Amino acid sequence: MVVNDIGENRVNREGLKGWLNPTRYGWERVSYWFQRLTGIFLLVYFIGHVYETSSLTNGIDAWNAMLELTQTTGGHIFLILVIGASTFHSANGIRLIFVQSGKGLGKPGRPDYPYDPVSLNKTQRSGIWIALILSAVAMLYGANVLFE
Amino acid sequence: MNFENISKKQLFKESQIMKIHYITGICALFVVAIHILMRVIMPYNMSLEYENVVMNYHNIFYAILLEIILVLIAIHGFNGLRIILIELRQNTAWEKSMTILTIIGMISIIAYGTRTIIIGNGLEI
Amino acid sequence: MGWKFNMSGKDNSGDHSGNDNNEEKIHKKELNGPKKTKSVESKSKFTDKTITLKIFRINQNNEKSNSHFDEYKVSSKRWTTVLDTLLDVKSYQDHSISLRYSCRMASCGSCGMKINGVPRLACYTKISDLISEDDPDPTITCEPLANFPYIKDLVTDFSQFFNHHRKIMPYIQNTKNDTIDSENLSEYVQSPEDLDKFLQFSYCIKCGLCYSSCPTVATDMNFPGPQALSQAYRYFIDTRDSANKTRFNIIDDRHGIWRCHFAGSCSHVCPKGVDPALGIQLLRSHLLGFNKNEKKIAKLREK
Amino acid sequence: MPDVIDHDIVIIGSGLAGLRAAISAASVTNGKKLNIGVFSKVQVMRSHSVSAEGGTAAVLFDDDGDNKESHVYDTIKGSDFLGDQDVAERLVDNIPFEIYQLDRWGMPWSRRDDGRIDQRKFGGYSYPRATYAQDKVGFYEMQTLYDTSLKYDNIHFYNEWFCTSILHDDNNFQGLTAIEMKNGNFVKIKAPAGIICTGGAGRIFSFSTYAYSSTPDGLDMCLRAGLALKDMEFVQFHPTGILPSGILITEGARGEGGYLINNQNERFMLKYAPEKLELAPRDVVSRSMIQEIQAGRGFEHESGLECLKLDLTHLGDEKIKEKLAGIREIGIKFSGVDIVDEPIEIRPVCHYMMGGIHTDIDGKTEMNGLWAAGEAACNSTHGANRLGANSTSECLVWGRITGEVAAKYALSKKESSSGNISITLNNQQILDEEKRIFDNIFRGRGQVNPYEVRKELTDTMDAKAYVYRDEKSLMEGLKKTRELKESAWKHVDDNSKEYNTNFTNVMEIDAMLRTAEIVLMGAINRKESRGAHARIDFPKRDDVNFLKHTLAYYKQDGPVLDWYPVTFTRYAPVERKY
Ligand SMILES: Cc1cc2nc3c(=O)[nH]c(=O)nc-3n(C[C@H](O)[C@H](O)[C@H](O)COP(=O)(O)OP(=O)(O)OC[C@H]3O[C@@H](n4cnc5c(N)ncnc54)[C@H](O)[C@@H]3O)c2cc1C
Ligand code: HEM
Ligand code: SF4
Ligand code: F3S
Ligand code: FES
Repeated sequence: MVVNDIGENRVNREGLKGWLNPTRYGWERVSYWFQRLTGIFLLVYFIGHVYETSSLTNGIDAWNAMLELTQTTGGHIFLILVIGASTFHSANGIRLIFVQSGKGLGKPGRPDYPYDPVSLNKTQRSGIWIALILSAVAMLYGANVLFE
Repeated sequence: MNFENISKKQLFKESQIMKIHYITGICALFVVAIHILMRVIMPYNMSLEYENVVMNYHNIFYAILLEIILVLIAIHGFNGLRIILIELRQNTAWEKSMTILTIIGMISIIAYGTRTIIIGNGLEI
Repeated sequence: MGWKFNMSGKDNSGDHSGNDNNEEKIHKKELNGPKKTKSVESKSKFTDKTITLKIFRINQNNEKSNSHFDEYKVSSKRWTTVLDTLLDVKSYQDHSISLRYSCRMASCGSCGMKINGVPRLACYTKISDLISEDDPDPTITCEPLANFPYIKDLVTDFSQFFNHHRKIMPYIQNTKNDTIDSENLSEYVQSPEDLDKFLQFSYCIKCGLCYSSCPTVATDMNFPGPQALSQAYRYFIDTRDSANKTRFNIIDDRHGIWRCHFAGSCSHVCPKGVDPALGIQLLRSHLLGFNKNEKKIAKLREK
Repeated sequence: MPDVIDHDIVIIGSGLAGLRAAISAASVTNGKKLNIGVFSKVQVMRSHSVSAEGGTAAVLFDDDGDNKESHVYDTIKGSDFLGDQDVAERLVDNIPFEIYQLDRWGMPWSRRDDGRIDQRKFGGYSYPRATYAQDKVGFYEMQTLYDTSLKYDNIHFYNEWFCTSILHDDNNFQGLTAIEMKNGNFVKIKAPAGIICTGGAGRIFSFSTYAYSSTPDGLDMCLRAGLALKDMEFVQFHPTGILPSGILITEGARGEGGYLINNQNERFMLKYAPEKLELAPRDVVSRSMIQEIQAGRGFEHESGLECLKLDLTHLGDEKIKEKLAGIREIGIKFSGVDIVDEPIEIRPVCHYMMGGIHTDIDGKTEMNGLWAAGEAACNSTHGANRLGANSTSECLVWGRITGEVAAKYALSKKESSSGNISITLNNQQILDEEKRIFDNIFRGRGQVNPYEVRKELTDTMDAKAYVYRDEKSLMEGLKKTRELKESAWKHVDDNSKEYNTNFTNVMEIDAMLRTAEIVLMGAINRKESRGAHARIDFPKRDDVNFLKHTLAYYKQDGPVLDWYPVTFTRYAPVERKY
């Protein structure tokens, strides 16, 4: 882990465990976590997908052999996850692009007790929920197409 | 203190990189949407048949579309990976190697995918 | 309001409505009548309780594996805060516990620690809010803030955190009016609206709770963290400051503002409603060139 | 870290006064920058000053009829004519500059609609004069000064260094000894000039608005170095501290129009100060409150203490949230009362020490090369009773003055020794100090729990030296304090070096016992009622015998008291009426 001049015994960074644990600090943290995981997952799928389609260049037999490998129940379930992940990642990604450019966040004002951070407002929370619901719907639709 | 900014010389400013990241993300959304819609014009299984796939590759517009998707997502995805990686450790060696690694990844996946597209475009049915 | 008070303070006539700003009515306030009051929280709800306090013990010069939890039993009342119980333990059970504290009114930022796993101010967290009434053996766990190096027990090292703060140039830079001479005393003309734009962010007490909760800080020690970045915004948006470029150059870095992914945890734990996440995103919007004409540099008042 | 640290100026304490002094010293140059060290036993922004709430008094609106003369007179009348009048004039003259200076540095002063700095009413003033920033004035001032001080690369902060003694050669300041709390090292600091800004000592009382760090170790350091403490018997009790913690409800709450009420629901201040009502000076209001309580018109708080209530409900939601948001938060959080809906229970509470290290009008102590500023110093601005909002003013004004004067002194020293001031420290002093803190305290023995001693001491002070005092109870208090001092409490159970707060606490208690003794002795000695010092057995002010300051020196076998004259310029003492 990160060790600089402070010495091993004193290091107290949460490290990878910190960002891998989404259970504290509310929904924004969950969305952050999901965005990362889906991003990595999609990248892995993307690399795999480019490799998968490249079998095309080796003729119809190679292509069909690849199809046999991927178009199984397991493969379909994997694909459904990809659909879900990409829907969430895109929907939430668009929300993130907006908020990270300062749109839809609300205005700073005089803080009033009990403090309610405007950045964690209803719009944001519903954005996260919409992304989650959309991805669920997309997964259902995908399942419908794949397993018809 | 091991604190000063490690990265002084950069080809792009981080804000430029992130703008690219956002733009590739949004554009990818549209092109991928088209790409997926192609899967559902005809029944899913049929769309995967060798002939149909190669037919698609013969369509020059579709081939270009695929190339665009390839580039956009490779840039977006590998930059995403870079972000995650450079957040993990802070020293010049690590950051340099991660940047190079992701760039190599990006280029090779683009190259490999482009090869498929070019060959696919030339395949006889 | 006039300076002299109305002498008819005992006047019983007129009705009293709690939310009335009208000066006339204030003076006619009914003083002898019965008052209807509503409590914020029911006062009799919490009965005195004995709780178990688990405190993390460590010493920077010993091996990490020597760290452990010590348990103490303390009693608590309705208003008892975690800090009160900690000091109680320190005074009467174990003098060797180290912790920081000073103001005990949530304005100095000393007493940040992880209480039951979440970063909070010990003096601002009441025992009665943490435990449920029917828990037979309520336990409260205190650990040092994560992401700050250990020193001893609950005390952590803030030097890196303060350095990040210093690095973003947290002061007004205004080449025109930096100096002041005693001849020409006057202030900047700043409307209450302009003030409201940064007031919220300047309420940061540098307690480090946000720094401790942020997932990027958890791995990236060059990331300035929510506190420093929101302070950058606080000085950036202040109409008296004109150092936009300089500050942008500092934060637009590989480990700068872009390493905030809007995880929101900072705003979630901030005890003072600073909402650092908001500040960071707004700062980013200026960096990106949206909201360009939102800021005008203030002028000095003409005498 | 070397064993000896060199600086041109050392500043002890990083509250308002300390920071202001640091900045002002840092900007004095003759081409070369001075090397300034700021030592504080807490991190900079944890100093007690962040708790100040209500305002900073200054005359800003001359055009609206306010004037400096009136501010001077209010201050002197507030001080019950024990304040030095030239000092008060200096304060009033200089403070507007500080207000505008802070504005240039980014202070979020609350504004009027036309963009000018706003002011509110405060107790004892003839005009609204308290410049405010919501109700967190001290906090914002600290932040502004701290952030601004980061601009200077010649200011070095030593966070969490506990200073233990002053090193001197006869009557010349030479430096300090301190303990670096992080690792427990004992370090010597050399400097030709020093400024003491260690703040008030209010933690010698239990029921107190002060931060836990406000203990008299700074005062005690000076006392041990042979300097005098002045007017220590004058302790201000603020009318409105909440129960049971003693956290302050700012005077600004009454400045904005709050009422004090008793259990008959009467606004009882009508009886005691018919003109200024709740906005009479604090000593007057506190005494009235105790009289009400003693007449049986108080409420009983759950904790058993008797109290009165502060009613703000008529101010309305809007105004409270705009101007008193912090108070509302404190009420809800620490008292369980939302001031918007309900009156809040309050009681007079120890709030300010008018006394401190004896200094002249420039803040210079009796030792060459040593200055004092802020609450730790007593340059006699406040006399027998401080007006609200005048303390932050004092910290700012004398922070700047002492910083400047000390910097010039250091520069001249540097010049006369061609850049290299060589100070030879007195080894005996250092050995003595090491012996005092390590042999006597750190490795001390005893069965009595020092925290128990602290509790008993502070409870004694609460009981015996509160708003009203008399010979008998003061004597009892003194006896008890001496008993505690003699008991076998001086020992430290925690034997680790790193961040040993047990050790620092015991050192603080040591200082508290000595200072408490001086407070009590001064109070016994002053057989009159003046300002915050109200004797039941001597209810009248006695200008013939006691219109003078108390000085206390510490000699081998205890404190020795002396007198010191008050400076008058224009105003002769008259009876105080509000
Ligand atoms: C609750 C409250 C509200 C107030 N509100 C107002 C107000 O509205 N208006 C007003 O004018 N005044 C107000 N005051 C008074 C005012 O805040 C104080 O008088 C003022 O802040 C004192 O500042 P200072 O710089 O002298 O000391 P402090 O801020 O107390 O700083 C003391 C410094 O000395 C350091 N120190 C102490 N001992 C040592 C040691 N042995 N070694 C090293 N460092 C040491 C401490 O760490 C600290 O940094 C208020 C006071 C209280 C308690
Ligand atoms: C289709 C539309 C897409 C949009 C709108 C989008 C948007 C985003 C955004 C805004 C981020 C930045 C998150 C942040 O800074 O916190 C991001 C991160 C990321 N994206 Fe995408 N993305 C899309 C598609 C993809 C695809 C297809 C992949 C896979 C190849 C991908 C991989 C990643 C990765 C790896 C990250 C890094 C995660 C992180 O920084 O937290 N994205 N995306
Ligand atoms: S932003 Fe909030 S949580 Fe972070 S340091 Fe400031 S006050 Fe503490
Ligand atoms: S928690 Fe961290 S990632 Fe951003 S929104 Fe807050 S700084
Ligand atoms: S003790 Fe000051 S914030 Fe808790």
